[in-house]
Amino acid sequence: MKLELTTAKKWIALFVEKLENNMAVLNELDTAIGDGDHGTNMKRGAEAITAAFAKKEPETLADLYKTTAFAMIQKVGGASGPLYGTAFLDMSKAEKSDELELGDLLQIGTDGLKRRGQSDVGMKTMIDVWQPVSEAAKNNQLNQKVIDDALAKGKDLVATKGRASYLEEKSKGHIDPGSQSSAYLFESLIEAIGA
Amino acid sequence: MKLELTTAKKWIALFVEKLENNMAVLNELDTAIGDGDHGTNMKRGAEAITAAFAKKEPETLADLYKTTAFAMIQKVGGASGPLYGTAFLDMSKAEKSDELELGDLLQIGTDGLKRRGQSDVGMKTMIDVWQPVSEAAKNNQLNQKVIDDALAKGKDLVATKGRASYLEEKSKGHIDPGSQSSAYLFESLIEAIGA
Amino acid sequence: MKYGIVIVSHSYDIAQGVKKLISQAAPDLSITTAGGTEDEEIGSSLEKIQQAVDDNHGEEILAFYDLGSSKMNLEMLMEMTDKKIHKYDVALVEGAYTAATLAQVDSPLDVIEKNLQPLKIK
Amino acid sequence: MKYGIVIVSHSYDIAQGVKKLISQAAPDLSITTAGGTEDEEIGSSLEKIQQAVDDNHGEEILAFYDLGSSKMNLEMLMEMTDKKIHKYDVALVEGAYTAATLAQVDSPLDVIEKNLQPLKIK
Ligand SMILES: Nc1ncnc2c1ncn2[C@@H]1O[C@H](COP(=O)(O)OP(=O)(O)O)[C@@H](O)[C@H]1O
Ligand SMILES: Nc1ncnc2c1ncn2[C@@H]1O[C@H](COP(=O)(O)OP(=O)(O)O)[C@@H](O)[C@H]1O
Ligand SMILES: [Mg+2]
Ligand SMILES: [Mg+2]
Ligand SMILES: [Mg+2]
Ligand SMILES: [Mg+2]
Repeated sequence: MKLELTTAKKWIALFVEKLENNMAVLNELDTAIGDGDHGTNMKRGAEAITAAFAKKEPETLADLYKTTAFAMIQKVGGASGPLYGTAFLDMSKAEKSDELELGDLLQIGTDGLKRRGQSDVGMKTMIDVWQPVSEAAKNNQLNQKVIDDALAKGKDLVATKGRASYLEEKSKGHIDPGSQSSAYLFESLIEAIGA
Repeated sequence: MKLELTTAKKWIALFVEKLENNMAVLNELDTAIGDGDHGTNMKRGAEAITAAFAKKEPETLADLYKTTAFAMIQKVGGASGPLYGTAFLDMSKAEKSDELELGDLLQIGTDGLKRRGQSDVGMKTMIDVWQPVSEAAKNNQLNQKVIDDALAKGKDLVATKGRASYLEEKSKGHIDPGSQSSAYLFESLIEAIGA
Repeated sequence: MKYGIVIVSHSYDIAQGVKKLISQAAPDLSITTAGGTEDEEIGSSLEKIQQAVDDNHGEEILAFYDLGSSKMNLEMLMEMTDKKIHKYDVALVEGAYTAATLAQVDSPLDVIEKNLQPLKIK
Repeated sequence: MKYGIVIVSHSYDIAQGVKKLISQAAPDLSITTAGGTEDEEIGSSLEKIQQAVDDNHGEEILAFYDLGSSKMNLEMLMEMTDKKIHKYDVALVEGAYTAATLAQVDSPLDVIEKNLQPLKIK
């Protein structure tokens, strides 16, 4: 399947809403294995997205992703800024050239994360959500269970990238904050598609 | 020979005078191969010595060296603070137990520098002045030429300790600022003994 | 001068402090900083890095950073700018001091890099 | 808590910045600083180090420094105090961050030191 502009707009709007409602949850997760700011960072990003859309309503998918990317890059202030920013920027560039299948689009975003973070699956980062979600989407099987499973699997990992990696073994048993915000992103996507 | 208290007081007083008159020279030497503050640091130390003596005139050699040490430690602010401070503190401690021969006294100071700086001769530091001066004094042959030779020899060394060591080969051909201030110290000693 | 130095830190204070510290040993060098977020909180800002690079007078930039997002934002900028930036995965304070001291006396890049090598920790 | 952290830097700003940075990741840790000379110039002060050690609530101190005289003054203090101080010859910012993160979750000293080992550069 391919995303329509209206569906994609709904996607991002729902993501923004979830970020604004769950700032405390994300901060708490980040307090356990990081510096406690992921919720605050993402909320700042969410507000910047809203502000950017209010200034100029995106007219194409490429526009939508690019505006989202720039808001994150400019306002987040933590690692999640350049990470989400690169994912959405790469998705925007790819949408420029051709209409992408959803699974391919998300894989491009995932590859952007890997490049920016110099990281891969299994390191207890948001990539552990993005990668299985991209694969499920490629097989037209993206659903809530895919996300829940990814979060559960990531919880048991030992972090080897990002701030949680300083904790080594002690990072085990905690949900990675960036994985949780990514879960919100893809839950929003499922809701937008289903609506 | 052994130093009398009056001679030793004259020694330190002359050293203070030279430091106050040569701040710019020492800063310039430190600008070439360091951070440019050795003159300012030593002048601050010199003023602190004067202030400490004004507050309480030292009554023994141990007192004199200890007061000098503390003034340097508290006020210099650069590496030369703990270095001169340790040298004089060790000399003070040694004077407490017995009346030392000048050469042995200076060797104790030199050993203090080595301990504090984790350094030795040949690293282009003040030790390259203190060590030959201590040896000459042990042989009752301390004179201006010993100091001049030490400075000249140190000039051609490549620094391996202190800030000048960052410059590697480029530290060659410059006089080490701490060696120059140590030259003032021992010129003052020769003058005090001769007077 | 040939090389300028850019300091990227999560903290405004660290960036300022490193600049002051290394300026003493390298008074003629162009040293610019990107410390903290837009509002001087702990974090990093691509815009500040961009500004620090733009404001730097060095023909080429030697760049130093502290943690995670400082690095990612710096790399992001490197993909966006035409200026030649050398990024070093070394101890921030100690690496910047070493590079500044050597750049101040016009040491060539290979000498600077040889001296940074033992400070590589990232 | 068992361990407290002391930051010794030539710069008041660096010391403050490192404290702020690592406090975020280790909010329950006692972190005290000795930055710059008595009058906040670039340099170091034995008195400030003494104060930072006295003010620290850790049973034992993990100490980090930047350059030359910070190290010498710290060692001088270690000869004078009864408090148990562990001094690490590691990258200042990165080392302090690593130690703070681990001390915050009550990691034992051998784990902290194992993680500091790769950051040894002095
Ligand atoms: N190198 C990396 N690769 C992939 N993801 C990363 C990397 N570093 C951090 N992350 C993600 O970023 C999240 C942290 O974001 P945030 O708290 O906003 O940034 P910071 O760690 O700078 O405070 C982590 O939970 C993790 O998912
Ligand atoms: N490790 C060391 N061992 C012996 N002497 C040293 C050492 N480090 C520095 N010095 C001496 O200290 C002098 C520099 O003093 P100063 O400029 O006051 O301190 P700083 O280098 O902290 O600015 C050098 O010229 C050198 O003689
Ligand atoms: Mg965080
Ligand atoms: Mg953060
Ligand atoms: Mg100096
Ligand atoms: Mg100095």
